[in-house]
Amino acid sequence: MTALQQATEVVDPVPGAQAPHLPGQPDLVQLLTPEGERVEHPEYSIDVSDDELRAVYRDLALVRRWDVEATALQRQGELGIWASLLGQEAAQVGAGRAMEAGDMAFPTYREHGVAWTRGVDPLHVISLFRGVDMGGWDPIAAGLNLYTVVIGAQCLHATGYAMALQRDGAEHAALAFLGDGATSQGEVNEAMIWAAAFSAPVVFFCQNNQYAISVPIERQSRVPLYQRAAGFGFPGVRVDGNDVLAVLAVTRAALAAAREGQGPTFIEAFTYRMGAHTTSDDPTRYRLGGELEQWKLRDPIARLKAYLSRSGIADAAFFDGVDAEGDELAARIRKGTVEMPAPAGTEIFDSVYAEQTPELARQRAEFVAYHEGFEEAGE
Amino acid sequence: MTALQQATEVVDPVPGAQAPHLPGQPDLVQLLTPEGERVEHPEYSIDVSDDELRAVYRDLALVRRWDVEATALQRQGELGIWASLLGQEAAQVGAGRAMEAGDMAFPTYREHGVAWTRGVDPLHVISLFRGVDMGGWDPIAAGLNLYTVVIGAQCLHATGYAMALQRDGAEHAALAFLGDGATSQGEVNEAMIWAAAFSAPVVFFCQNNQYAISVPIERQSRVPLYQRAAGFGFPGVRVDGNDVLAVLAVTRAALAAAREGQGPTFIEAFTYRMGAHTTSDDPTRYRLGGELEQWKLRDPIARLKAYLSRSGIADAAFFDGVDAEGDELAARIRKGTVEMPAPAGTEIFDSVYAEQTPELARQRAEFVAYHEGFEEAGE
Amino acid sequence: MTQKLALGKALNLGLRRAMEDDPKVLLMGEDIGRLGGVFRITDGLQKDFGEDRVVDTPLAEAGILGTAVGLAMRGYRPVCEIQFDGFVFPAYNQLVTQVAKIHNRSRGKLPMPIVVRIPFGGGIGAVEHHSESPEAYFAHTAGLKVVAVSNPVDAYWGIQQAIASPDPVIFLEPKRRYWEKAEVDLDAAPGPLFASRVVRGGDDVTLLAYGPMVKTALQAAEAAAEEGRSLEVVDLRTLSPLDLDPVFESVRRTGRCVVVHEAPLTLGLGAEIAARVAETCFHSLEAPVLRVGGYDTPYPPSKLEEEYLPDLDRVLDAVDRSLAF
Amino acid sequence: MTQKLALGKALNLGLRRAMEDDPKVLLMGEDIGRLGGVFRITDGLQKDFGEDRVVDTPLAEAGILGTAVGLAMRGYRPVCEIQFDGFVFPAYNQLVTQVAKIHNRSRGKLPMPIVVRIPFGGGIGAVEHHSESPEAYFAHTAGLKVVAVSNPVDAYWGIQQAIASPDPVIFLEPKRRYWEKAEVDLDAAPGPLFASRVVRGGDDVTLLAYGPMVKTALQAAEAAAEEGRSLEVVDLRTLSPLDLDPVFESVRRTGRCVVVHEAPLTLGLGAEIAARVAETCFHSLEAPVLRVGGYDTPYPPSKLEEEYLPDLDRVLDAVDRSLAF
Ligand SMILES: Cc1ncc(C[n+]2csc(CCOP(=O)(O)OP(=O)(O)O)c2C)c(N)n1
Ligand SMILES: Cc1ncc(C[n+]2csc(CCOP(=O)(O)OP(=O)(O)O)c2C)c(N)n1
Ligand SMILES: [Mg+2]
Ligand SMILES: [Mg+2]
Repeated sequence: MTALQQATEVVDPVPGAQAPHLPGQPDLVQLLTPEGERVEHPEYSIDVSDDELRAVYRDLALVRRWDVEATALQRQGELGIWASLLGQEAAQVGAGRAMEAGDMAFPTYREHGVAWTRGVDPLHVISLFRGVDMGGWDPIAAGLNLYTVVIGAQCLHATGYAMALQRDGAEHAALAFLGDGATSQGEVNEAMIWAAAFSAPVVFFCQNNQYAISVPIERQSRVPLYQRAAGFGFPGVRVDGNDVLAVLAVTRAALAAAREGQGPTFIEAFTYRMGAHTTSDDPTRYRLGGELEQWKLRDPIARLKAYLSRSGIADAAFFDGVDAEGDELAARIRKGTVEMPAPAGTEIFDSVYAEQTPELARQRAEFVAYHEGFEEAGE
Repeated sequence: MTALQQATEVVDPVPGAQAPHLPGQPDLVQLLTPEGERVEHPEYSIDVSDDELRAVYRDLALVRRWDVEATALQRQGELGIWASLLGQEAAQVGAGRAMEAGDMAFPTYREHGVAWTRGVDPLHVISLFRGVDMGGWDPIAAGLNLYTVVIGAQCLHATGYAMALQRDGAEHAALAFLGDGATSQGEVNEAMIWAAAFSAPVVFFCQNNQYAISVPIERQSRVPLYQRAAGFGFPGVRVDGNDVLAVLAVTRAALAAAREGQGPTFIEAFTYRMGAHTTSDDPTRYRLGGELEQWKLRDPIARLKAYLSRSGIADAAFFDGVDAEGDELAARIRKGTVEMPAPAGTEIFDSVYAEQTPELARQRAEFVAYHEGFEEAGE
Repeated sequence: MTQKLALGKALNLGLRRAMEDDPKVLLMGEDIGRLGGVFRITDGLQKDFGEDRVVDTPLAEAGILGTAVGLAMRGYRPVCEIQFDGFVFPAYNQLVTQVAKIHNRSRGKLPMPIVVRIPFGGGIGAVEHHSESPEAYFAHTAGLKVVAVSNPVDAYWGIQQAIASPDPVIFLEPKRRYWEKAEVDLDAAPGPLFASRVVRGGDDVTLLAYGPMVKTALQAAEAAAEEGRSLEVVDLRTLSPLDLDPVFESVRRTGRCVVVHEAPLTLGLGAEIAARVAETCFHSLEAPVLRVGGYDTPYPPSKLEEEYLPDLDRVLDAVDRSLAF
Repeated sequence: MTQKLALGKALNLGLRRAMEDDPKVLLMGEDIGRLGGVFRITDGLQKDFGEDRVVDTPLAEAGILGTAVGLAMRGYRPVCEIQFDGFVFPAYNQLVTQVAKIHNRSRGKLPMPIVVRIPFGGGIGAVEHHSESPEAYFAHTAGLKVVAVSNPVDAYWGIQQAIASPDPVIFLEPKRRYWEKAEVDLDAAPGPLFASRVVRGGDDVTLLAYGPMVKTALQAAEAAAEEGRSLEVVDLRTLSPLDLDPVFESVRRTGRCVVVHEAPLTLGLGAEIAARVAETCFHSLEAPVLRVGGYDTPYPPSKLEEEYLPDLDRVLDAVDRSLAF
C-alpha cells in the first residue's frame, strides 16, 4: 500500500459516523495529516518551537502511559473503574496546552490529558477512580475544576465562571469540556445560550469521539456538531481531534478571542475513543466492524512521532527517553495507587457543609462511638 | 403622512427588538403588508377563497373580543388572572387554521386563538383562569393539549406525540407552541434535538412577541430565533406574525412537510404582545417608549380588514355582523363565567390517580367527614 | 432605628444592605432587574447596583443555578430568585447534584455560598405551579440548608444571614405574607438564622409551624386561648438543619405536639418532626405527634385552595384530637 | 413453570413478556438498544422488537420523560430506563410537574401509564452519582406511585404489573442485587404490586425494609434468631402508596419497630413510617420507631460506602436499642 493509498484509506468516511474529511477540506481544520505531514490551513497557522513540539510529544506519550497503567490497575482490582482516554490524547493535550495560567478548565470524567497539562498529579485523578475521594487536587490553584460526572453540568459552571471573569475584569477564559453525547443535554444548550447572551469568555470544547457509551453520534445530531453554535449566534469550528497541532491552534485562537471580549466559541474535536467507554464497558457489542482499525491508522501519537522523526526534530534517543520516563511514571502511579491510604470513616461527615450542622455533628459522634464500640469489643 | 411614509415608519426597526424587515426582505415571510396590500413571496404562496378570508377575519375579531372580555372579567374580580393574546391573534389563528383534523396542538397558556380554531369553548379556557379547573376540554378530541404553564415542557410532549404518530403510521403532525423566552429552556432545546434525531413530524411554532414578561428578546438570543433550527439540522423560517396569511401559508407548508416525513420545522412568528404579560403585570416598567405605538400600526386585524375592504371581499355589513357576533360572544362568556359552578371540594382527590390509592381514599373520607361536621354544626 | 415594613419590602431592604456590605453579592433571576421581580422584591436594585450585579437572566432555571456555581467558584455570592415555587424543578439537577455536593466533593476547597430565594406556598388565587411547597425535597438533600421566614423581621435579617452563610441556603419566602407588616429594628439582628423560636408560650399543646403557617398557628393559639386551651407555638424557621431542642423542651412540658405545613402530608416536614419528637420525647408524649398538611394531591385549582390549605379550623381540630387522645 | 433467575434476568424476561402481551409497550433509554443497557436488563430486546419499540435515545433524561408523556397521550406505555439513580434529576421537572400531574390536570382524560425504571442504591463500588437512593423525592410527589423490588420473583411480576398500571410508576431496582437468584414461577403472579409483604414471621421487633435492604434485614433476623430474638421482617415493596396495614398489625404484636433504608435519614421513608406507626399504634409501642439509614451526607466515595450503608450490625444495634428502650 502506498502512502497515498494509506492516507486515502485513513481519511475515508468512518462507517457510522459523520465522516472526517480530506485534508484541506475547509470545515475540518488540520495541520498534520495522519501520515505526519505538516499542512497549512487558510485560517489557522501555528508557530511551535522544536522544544515545544518535543514537549507536546512527551505529554501525549506520558498521558497514554498513565492511561494504560490505570486500565491495568483497574483490571487488577485496584481501581473501581477507569475511563480511558485512549485515542483522545491529542485533543486533550492540545486543548490543555492552549490554556494560559489564569484560565480555568471544566473537565468531564475523561480529561486526564488536560489534567496532565494543568500539572495535576495523576494520583489525584486516580484517587477518584479508586474511591478514596472525589478528586484530591485544588481546583482553583490548578486551574482545573474537579471531574464532573453528571453529563454536561460543568458547561454551566464554566459559563458562570466566565461571567465572573468578566466582572473581575480578568483577561482569562474558561474552557468547558464535553462529549458528543453531552450536546443533547438541555443544560449544555442552556450554557451556550447564556454564553451568547452575556458574551462570556468561555470556549466549549467538544470531543466528538463518535459515541456516547454505545450510542453513535447520529442519534445526537444529524448535522456536524460544530454547526450547533451558529444557531446560538457564535462561531463553531471542527478540528481534527487527532491532530495535536491543529487542536492547539484552534483552541488558542478561541481562547484568545474569548479573553479579548469576543465571546464564546464551540470547538468540535473530531476524534475517536479507541478503548472502551470505561472498564465496565464492552465495545464489541456496538462498534462497527473495522472501525477501530480505521481509526488506529489515525493514531494521534503515531502521527506526531512520524512528523518529529521525519523532520529530524526528535531522534530515537529522545523517544527512548520518553519511553523510559513513561515506565517510571507508570511505576510511580502503580506504587502510589496500591499504597494510597484508605480515607477515615469520619470524612463522610466533615465536608458536607462549611459550617457543620448540629445534627450532622451528632451523627458523626454516634458514628465514632459506634465504631469505637467495635474496636473495644475487639471486632 | 403619506401611505408610503407610514409604511416605512411601521416597518422601521422596533427599538429593543431584532427588527422586522421591509416587505420582500427574504428572511421575513410576508403576504400582506401592514397597510393591507397583498404581496407575493418567492417561496410561499397561498390560495384562499373569499369565504375563507372572511372566516379568518371573523376568527381574529372574535378571538380579540373574547380576550378583551376576559381582561375585563379579571379586572372585575371574576378571574384570578388572564394572559392576553392582544396583538398575537394573527399568529395564533393562522397557525391554528393551518392544522388538519388529526393534528395535535400543544399550547402554552396564551394560545386562546389556537383554542378557538380547534373549536374549544372559550369558557373551558376561562375556567382555568377562574381557578375552577385546569382546562375543562378533552385534549385528544379537540386536538389541543391542555395549557402548559411550565415554560417549554410541552415541546417535549409534542415531540413524543409526533414519535407516536410515526409509530402509528398516522399522517398527522404535532404543533408545539412556545414563546421567545421559552427558547432558552433546556427542555425546549432537547425537544428540537429529539425531533431532529427521530425526524419526528412536529412543528415548533414560536411566537416571538419580543418579551418574556419584562425581559427583551436580546437576553435570550443575539441572532434571530429562527436560525436556531439550522444548528439542530432542520429548517427555520421567520414569518411576519401579524400577517395571518403568511402565518397560514408557512405553517401549512411546515405541517405538510412533517406529515410527509420530512421532519421538523421551526417557525418564528415575529409579533408583539400589545397588552401586559398577564393582568398581574405592569408593562410600563419595561416597555420602551413609543414601542407600543409603533406596533399598533402593524395591528394584525386592521391589516386584514384593510385588505378585505379595499379588495371588496367584505363590506361594512359583514364587519357589522362580526361586531354583533362579538358582542353576543362577549355576553355569553360573561354570563358563563359568573355563573360557572364552583367545583366540589372532593375534586381535590378524585383524579390524582387512575386507580385511587387507599391512603388518598382515606384522606378523602376524612375530608368529607370533616366538612360534614361543619355542616351539621350549621357553620 | 426601627421601621414598619411589609415582609416583601423588608426583603428588598435586606438585599440592598447585603449588596452594600459585600461587593461580591449579586442577584440573578428572571425579571428581577428592570421589572424588579414579579413581586417587586428586587425593586430599584438594578438601578442602583447596575446590570452586572442585578442580572436579568435568560429564561432557564438550570442556567441560573448552574452559572451561580461558576460565579461562586470565583468568590461571588449569587442570590438566585426562582420566580415561583413550581419553577424550581428545571434547576433541580444543578441543585441536588452540584450546588449541594460541590463543597463535599472538593473537601471544602470550593464553598458554595449560594442563596436560592423561592416565593412559596399558596393562598394567592394563582394558577397551577404557583402555590407549591417544595421544602421537603430540599430538606432531604444533604448539603443544602433550608430556611423559611414568617415575618418582616426575620425576612430582613434572615436574607442577610443567608447571604453571609458559606453554605447554600434555600430561602423560602411566604408569598402570601409579602404584604404583612411589622416593626423591624434595622440595627440589631434578633438571633442566629439556623434556630427555631418559641413565638408564643403555652402549656397544653406544642404547635409547630413555619413560613406562612406561623400566622395561622398563632391565630389558632389565640382562638384556643378563648376556649381555655394554652398552645405553645414554635416557629421552626430553619428546616434543614432542624433545630428541635426548643421543641423537645416544649413537648416534654405539654406532652402533645401538632405540626402544620402546606406541603403534602406524606414525607412533608411533619414526618421528620414526628419521628424525631417521638424518638426524643417518647416517654413524655401523651398523644402521637399529629400532622396537619396539604393533602397528598397536586395543589388544586384556586377555587379549591381554601379547602386544601390548613387553616385555623383544621389546626384546632388536630389540637382537639391531640388533647382527646 | 418455574425457572431459576437472577433478578436482572427476571426483569429482562418480565419486560419481554410485557412487550409480547401489549404492542403499545415500548422501552426508551440511553444505551438500552444495541448495548442492552449498562446492566443488560434490556439485553436482546431491540433485536427482537426493533428500534421503534426499544429506543436508544439521545443523552437527555428530560427528553426521555418528556417524550414519554407525548407517547402516552397516544396510548403508548413507555418504559423509561434511567441509567443510574443519580441521573434522574435532569428529568425531575418533567416527572414532578408533568408526569405526576397530567392525569389530575386533565381530570382523568389523559392517563399517564409511564414506568420509570431506576437502578438504585449503593454497594457496587461506583463513583459519585451511581449509588443514590432518591425514593423519598418521588414518594413525596403526589401523582406518582413508587415501588421497590427486592427479589427476582417481584422483579419478574412487578415490572409487568407496573407496566399494566394506568398510573405512572417509579420502579426502583436494587442494582447490587441484580445478580441474586431465585426460583420464579412464570405462570402465576404472587399478588398485587401495591402491597407490602411479611417475609419472615417474628414476635419481638418488627423490621421494615425494601429493595436492597430486604436481604440485609433477613440476614439480621437470622443473626438475631441465633441470639434468641425473633424479628418479623416486612418487605414494604410499595413506597407510594405505602401499605402499612400489615405493619400496624405486626407492631401491635411486637410493640417495637425498626425501619431500614439506604437513603439519608432525614425525610427518608423511615420518617413517614415512624409518623404513621406512632399515630396508628401509639398505645402499642414500647419504644419509638427507630430508623437505620444512610447519614445526612452525600453518598461517600466507594472506599467509605460500607461505613455509610446500613448493614447487619447497624440493624442489630437498632434492634438492641429498641428492645432496651
Ligand atoms: C445526566 C447523566 N446521564 C447519564 C449518565 C451516564 N453516562 C455516563 S457517560 C455517558 C455517555 C457520555 O457520552 P459523551 O458525552 O459522548 O462523552 P464520552 O463518554 O464519549 O467522553 C453516559 C450516558 C451521566 N453520567 N449523566
Ligand atoms: C419554568 C418556568 N419558569 C418561569 C415561569 C414564569 N413565567 C411565566 S411566563 C414567563 C415568560 C415567558 O415568556 P415567553 O416564552 O416569551 O412567552 P410569552 O409569555 O411572551 O408568551 C415566565 C418567566 C414559568 N411559567 N415556567
Ligand atoms: Mg462521546
Ligand atoms: Mg414572549
